[in-house]
Amino acid sequence: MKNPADIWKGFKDSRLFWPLAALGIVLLFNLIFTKDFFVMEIKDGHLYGVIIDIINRGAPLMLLSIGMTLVIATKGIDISVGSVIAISGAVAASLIGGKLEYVDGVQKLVTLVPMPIAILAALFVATVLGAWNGLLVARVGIQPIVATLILLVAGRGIAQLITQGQIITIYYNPFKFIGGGYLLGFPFTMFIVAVVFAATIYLVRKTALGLFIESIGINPVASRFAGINVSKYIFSVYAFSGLCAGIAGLIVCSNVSSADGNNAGLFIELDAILAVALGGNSLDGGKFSLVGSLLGALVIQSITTTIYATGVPPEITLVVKALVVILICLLQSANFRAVVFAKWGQNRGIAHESTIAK
Amino acid sequence: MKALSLNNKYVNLYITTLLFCALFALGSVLYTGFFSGQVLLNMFIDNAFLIITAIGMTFVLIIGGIDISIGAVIALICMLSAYLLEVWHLGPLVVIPAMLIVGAVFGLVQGIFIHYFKIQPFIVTLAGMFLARGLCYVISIDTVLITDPFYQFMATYRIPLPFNSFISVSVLIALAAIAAAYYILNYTRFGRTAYAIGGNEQSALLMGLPVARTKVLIYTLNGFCSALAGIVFSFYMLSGYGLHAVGLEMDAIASVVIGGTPLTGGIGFVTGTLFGVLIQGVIQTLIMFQGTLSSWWTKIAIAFLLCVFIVLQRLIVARKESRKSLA
Amino acid sequence: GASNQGATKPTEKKIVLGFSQIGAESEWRTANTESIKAAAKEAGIELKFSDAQQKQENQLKAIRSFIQQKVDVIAFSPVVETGWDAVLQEAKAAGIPVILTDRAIKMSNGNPEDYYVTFMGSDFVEEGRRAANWLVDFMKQDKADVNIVELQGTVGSAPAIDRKNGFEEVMKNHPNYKIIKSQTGDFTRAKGKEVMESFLKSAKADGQKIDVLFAHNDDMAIGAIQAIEEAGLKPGKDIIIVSIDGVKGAFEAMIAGKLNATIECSPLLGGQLMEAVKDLTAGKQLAKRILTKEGVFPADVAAKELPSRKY
Amino acid sequence: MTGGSGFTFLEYPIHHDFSPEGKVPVMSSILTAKGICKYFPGVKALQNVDFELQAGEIHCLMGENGAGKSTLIKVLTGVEVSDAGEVCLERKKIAPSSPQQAQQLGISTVYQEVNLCLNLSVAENIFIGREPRKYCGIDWKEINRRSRVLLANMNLDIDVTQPLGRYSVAIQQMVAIARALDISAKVLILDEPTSSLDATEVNKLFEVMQKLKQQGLGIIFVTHFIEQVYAVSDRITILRNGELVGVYDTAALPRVQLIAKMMGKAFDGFEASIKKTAAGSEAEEHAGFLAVRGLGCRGSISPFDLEVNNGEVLGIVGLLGSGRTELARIIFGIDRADSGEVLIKGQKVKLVCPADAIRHGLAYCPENRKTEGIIDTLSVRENIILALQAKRGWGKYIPRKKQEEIANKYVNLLRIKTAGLEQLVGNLSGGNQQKVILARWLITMPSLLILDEPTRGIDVGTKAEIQKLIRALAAEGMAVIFISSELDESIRCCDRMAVLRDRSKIAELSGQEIEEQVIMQTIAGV
Ligand SMILES: Nc1ncnc2c1ncn2[C@@H]1O[C@H](COP(=O)(O)OP(=O)(O)OP(=O)(O)O)[C@@H](O)[C@H]1O
Ligand SMILES: Nc1ncnc2c1ncn2[C@@H]1O[C@H](COP(=O)(O)OP(=O)(O)OP(=O)(O)O)[C@@H](O)[C@H]1O
Ligand SMILES: [Mg+2]
Ligand SMILES: [Mg+2]
Repeated sequence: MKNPADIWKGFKDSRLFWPLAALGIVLLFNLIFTKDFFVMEIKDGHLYGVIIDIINRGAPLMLLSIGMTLVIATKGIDISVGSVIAISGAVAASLIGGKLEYVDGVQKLVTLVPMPIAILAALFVATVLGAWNGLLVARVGIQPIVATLILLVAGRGIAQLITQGQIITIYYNPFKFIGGGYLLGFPFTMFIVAVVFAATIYLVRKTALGLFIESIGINPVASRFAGINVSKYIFSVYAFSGLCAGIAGLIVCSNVSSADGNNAGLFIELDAILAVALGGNSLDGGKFSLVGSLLGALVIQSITTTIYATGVPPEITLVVKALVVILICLLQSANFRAVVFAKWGQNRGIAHESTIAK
Repeated sequence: MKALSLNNKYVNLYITTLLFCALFALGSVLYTGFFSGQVLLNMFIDNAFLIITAIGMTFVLIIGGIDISIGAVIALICMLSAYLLEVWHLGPLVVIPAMLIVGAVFGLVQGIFIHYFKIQPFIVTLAGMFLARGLCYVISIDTVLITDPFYQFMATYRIPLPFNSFISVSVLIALAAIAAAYYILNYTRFGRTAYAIGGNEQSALLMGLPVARTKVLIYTLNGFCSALAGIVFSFYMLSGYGLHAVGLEMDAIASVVIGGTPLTGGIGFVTGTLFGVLIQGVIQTLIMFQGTLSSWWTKIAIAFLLCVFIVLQRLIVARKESRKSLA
Repeated sequence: GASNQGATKPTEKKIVLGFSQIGAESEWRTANTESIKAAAKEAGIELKFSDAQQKQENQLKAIRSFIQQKVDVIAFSPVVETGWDAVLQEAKAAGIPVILTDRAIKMSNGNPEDYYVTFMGSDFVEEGRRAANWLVDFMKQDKADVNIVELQGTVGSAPAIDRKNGFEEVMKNHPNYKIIKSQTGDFTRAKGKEVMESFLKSAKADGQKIDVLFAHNDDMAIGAIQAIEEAGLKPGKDIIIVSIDGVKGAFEAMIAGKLNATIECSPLLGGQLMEAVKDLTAGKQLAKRILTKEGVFPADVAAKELPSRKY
Repeated sequence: MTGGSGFTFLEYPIHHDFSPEGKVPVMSSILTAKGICKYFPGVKALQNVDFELQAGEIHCLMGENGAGKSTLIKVLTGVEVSDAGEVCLERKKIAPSSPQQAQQLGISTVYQEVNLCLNLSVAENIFIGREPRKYCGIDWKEINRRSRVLLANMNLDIDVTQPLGRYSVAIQQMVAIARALDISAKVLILDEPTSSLDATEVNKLFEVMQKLKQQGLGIIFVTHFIEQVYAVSDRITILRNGELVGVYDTAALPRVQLIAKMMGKAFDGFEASIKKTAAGSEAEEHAGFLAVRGLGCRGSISPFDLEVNNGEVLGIVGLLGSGRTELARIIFGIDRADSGEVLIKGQKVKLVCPADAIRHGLAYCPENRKTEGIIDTLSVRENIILALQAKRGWGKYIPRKKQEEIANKYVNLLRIKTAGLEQLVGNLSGGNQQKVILARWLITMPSLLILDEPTRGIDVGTKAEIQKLIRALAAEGMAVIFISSELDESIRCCDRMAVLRDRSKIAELSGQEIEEQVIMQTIAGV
């Protein structure tokens, strides 16, 4: 059992192998082609470097992918997260207020509402919005993609309504800590992601929540018959996704010290879904891996950063991104590997023609 | 009993139609000039491309798949047509068939990835979307004007109808596409196999149906529809531009779903899809006639109307269904 | 009329203006909308406002619906130059004059000028030129090579293309100015910051020094300023920054000494537009091109200007 | 066909070609398989199995749950690709790579689970893939007409334009059979087609099978009902643990031996082992657990009264579609009742969803395991503990060790054949899936256990065990509602019976009345 070959095989068959491999390949590419990609230095008492940037910029995406993983595990989808990001940021910013005041040439820190309250309010609003999605999906029985489409459209309107279409700049410095601060030399966002991730893992793996969510995603009817309160869990999962988006919204907002109702989190839902899929999760629900999704988010952020670092012209960044995604997906596809590396995969089942004529 | 049960299959469709009429009536009461044939026809003229691409999407949703690349494919087709017409000076007789082939091949490749490599449709088409839009920018980041006389003719020619109203050629193309799709879905084995696959792919396979071929062909057909929509869109816009049709896939998906085709597959109506598009058209028209909403209120109002509509539809259907079991 | 407000007699039918706005993708655009709405109210013109959510399709629909509603004048800010042939022909056939704001159009057949009465608004290419000219002027004592990084707007969008072209047009005559890196920041602070972070690191890895940042709008510049500070450099000193638009935030940054100049691109054309509408309905001939009044604001005038900024 | 190693212990002489006289029925092998091996991770589903089917015979394929019957059928019809061995149809080597190809070659199959499309109409399910056409499209009128005829031949009169999903599993099964029968083929394969049919339907099916046999078709028939084997089959092939046991002439193989060969050990008979522990006296002292007054729902079941006592097994009998499943569902809170009330231990309760019912000590093992039972991509362990966990709520997670303990216990008790506790349930054989669901409910230790066709697709040996278990549970004081299409089984297990006809309860039988003749008469209403 302790045979290294066995361990390798077990690892290779595990769900996390290919997401890890994808991340490895992207990083390896950078090791070879991008100068100083892995260089880290200490600046102002904290770590500074490309890798730190990836973690920092990837934090909102990682948070979204955690919530999205659970939603997708129930056979749902949440395309409203980008709008929730915008709303959460807008709420926080408008509560904290946007006024630059100097007293004797020193900037005065003003808030309309104490920051903790503003943060809680933003998270509360985000959770309520998630719950609204949950209500439409679980109680009214609307298709998830359409139910969340409503909030995708309305949400951005609401965010703009809150900001009156302006970018609200936050001059209150402590707020900057959330998205731009450092703790023990590491970005604070890393700790936020770690806490949310650990809490979620605990909830789904150390309680029966994970089992119920997976079961609902695979066969909702049978789950109901087994005594699981299906709509309750579906509802909660959307609310949780809203909360995750809310936290992500605070990070995005704090990082640039401003709330932009128009552009914050624009199209990020696609990246979040992509992250979940690149993490080896099925978009048809069922078994899920949170670590995988986190890896998926890191892969996406690494690709983005790599594109910037290698100076790909903006006109062709999309093409490059498309090709990389296709490549990673192909690598993850067992069927593709079976075709290309014929000997690696074993042919089984309907989709295969060959073998029998030996 | 029988008459009722026949109705049941189309409950969703009837309700969609009814609610459409209600919305239209609401507009007519509220705003002067709303109640006119041309307002209705404009919904067709302005949404011809959406109707066509939504038809392709209907097929894809029926087999339980999804395609989010269509907006980008439409942009690519426009850009490519413009480029071939204006820079290579090819004639429309060459360009239009070539574009249809490009679209179909694009769909075919996506279908192969989805079926044979078992990559999830959402992801394949997401990559397809990046690729198609990226290719637009590779061709040109600026807009390319189409000056070809045939395209201009198609863009500006108005087929006169009685009562001083008119439609464009694109509307005819869209209507023809609906008729063709209706025929394919209801009267060909290919169409029926699509429903079977959506119902249960494994079962369809065990029933001896050509699952692989049908699935790949459906994505090809969808690519073809996107290309056709792209051509109609280039008649509409007379230009190629990388930012054309951004987010169109969501409009198309919403139209199809509103029209009674769920994302879970196995059920679907093209006529429903038509009404799904028109519902969105009427919502937009309502807001345009209203004419005082700020940008954000516009968004909120669109979403609100959509929400009211979907919830109503859902509740009525749910009630009908429960009543059915009582009958 | 003599005095605008008093002149509208109750019996006289109110002028109806249909205006199709691109959307609310930035605060600049919002200021533009506000200006038009306020001006219409003040001028006693009934405004039919339609927001296209950044989609040309929606603008076409809006213009069609204006024709259906038989408005007196149609005005719109085209999302792109092309694609207006059919709808403008319909407007012409219906006898409704059209005013363009922000951007000119191209037509595949015939002269576009036949289809609109006037075009008012800023000239994006000129803004790019002004940014470049200001920079060359500001750096004139510097004869050595100047390394510029550029934060572009959304790929394919009109301001991004035009501002880039205008900037490069001037720079052609100054071979010692080099654009060493250029990437899109999607006109947003967040992306501007992210891309700038990357620029700083890769420039360092390549052993280059960034002297100047040219951002296609102020927001990206504001985002980039944060990235520069986090990298331990002084924005405005170690790296000269010039951007376009002239939003409030840019003035604040200039006061703090972090931004060197902003090129105004004024969204406040409401008054001019209403003027034109009135002249039009009064049967006056309009100039084919009406320019908005805009300036260049270097950092030293920022403190004085800030209080008067409306957006 | 020269005797390979696998043929040495064949006890039945194989006829080659036809006899010179030409009068004796022509016996020629139509489908042969040689040396078939099929391995799944951790499971040897088939090992060097030979099989031979002759034209004009009905050939039973027998074996315990998980013996490899369905897998063999899947290999024959191209659903699974074998790891070794070859398949010949009429002496020509074939390698069907998909069911479609198998169908084109003339092999028509009904797979074990109903593999039809529930969203399509009944008629379409029968004809899809070979629709009659008119002008240039599908001729819907013709399809509906012909399906009506086909189903009428099987005594089924239903609206063929309705989606198939509206109907019960039994009906779905018959539609699947109708489809297979209508495909004019050389070989017909039926994998447990009768698992939820009752006697009348089965007889009808057998008539049709005999007719096809006369026409020279080769028919492979899989069932766990020993009676049915002897009623129709000519020969029997027995599999055990993926290996071939032998091929026998049905007439020459006594039942006891058949079972012994399937199980690999002597079987002490099932009739004797089940003794109704307390048919009369003891049961009286048990209190009534559940009482139902006038519960009903328009269109699904008319109001009925029902009482179930602790320690008693109450059978529900009736014909196909008589509303047995509906009765169970309404009690369990799956369907909402529009009249009546439910009393548990004399207390009025409202059961609006299964979770409520479970909280009150009810359990319901549904009839359709594929759509309502298994969670197919979860493991055996997870499937087994699911209901118990749901009952405890999400917070009180059963520790992994404990889960394994419980699951192991029931895997052994019900003899669930699985490669391990972490095997996905979807990979188990049909019968074993059924056992997993049974286990799921048994471990919740309910006060009232509702079993709807609990032994569907379960082999003889285990069936007897399960029946014993049910009696034992009742003896311990559990109340049981037992629904089964197999009358024998009901008679064996039940203390009391409620009889349904046309969706209403028409009678209750107990004591001496529980006897085949009486029940049949009550059902028929004579
Ligand atoms: N896809 C699969 N993956 C793993 N194991 C499988 C798979 N399919 C079948 N098996 C295993 O192969 C064995 C044979 O299964 P099969 O379905 O052929 O049994 P069966 O004889 O039809 O039983 P039953 O009477 O219960 O239907 C079982 O142990 C089963 O667990
Ligand atoms: N012979 C039939 N004719 C018409 N409809 C039927 C018939 N049999 C069943 N049905 C339909 O199937 C549905 C399910 O019936 P139900 O499951 O209650 O029957 P059941 O008594 O449990 O029989 P079984 O489980 O043996 O099929 C019913 O709602 C009914 O619509
Ligand atoms: Mg089986
Ligand atoms: Mg039943």
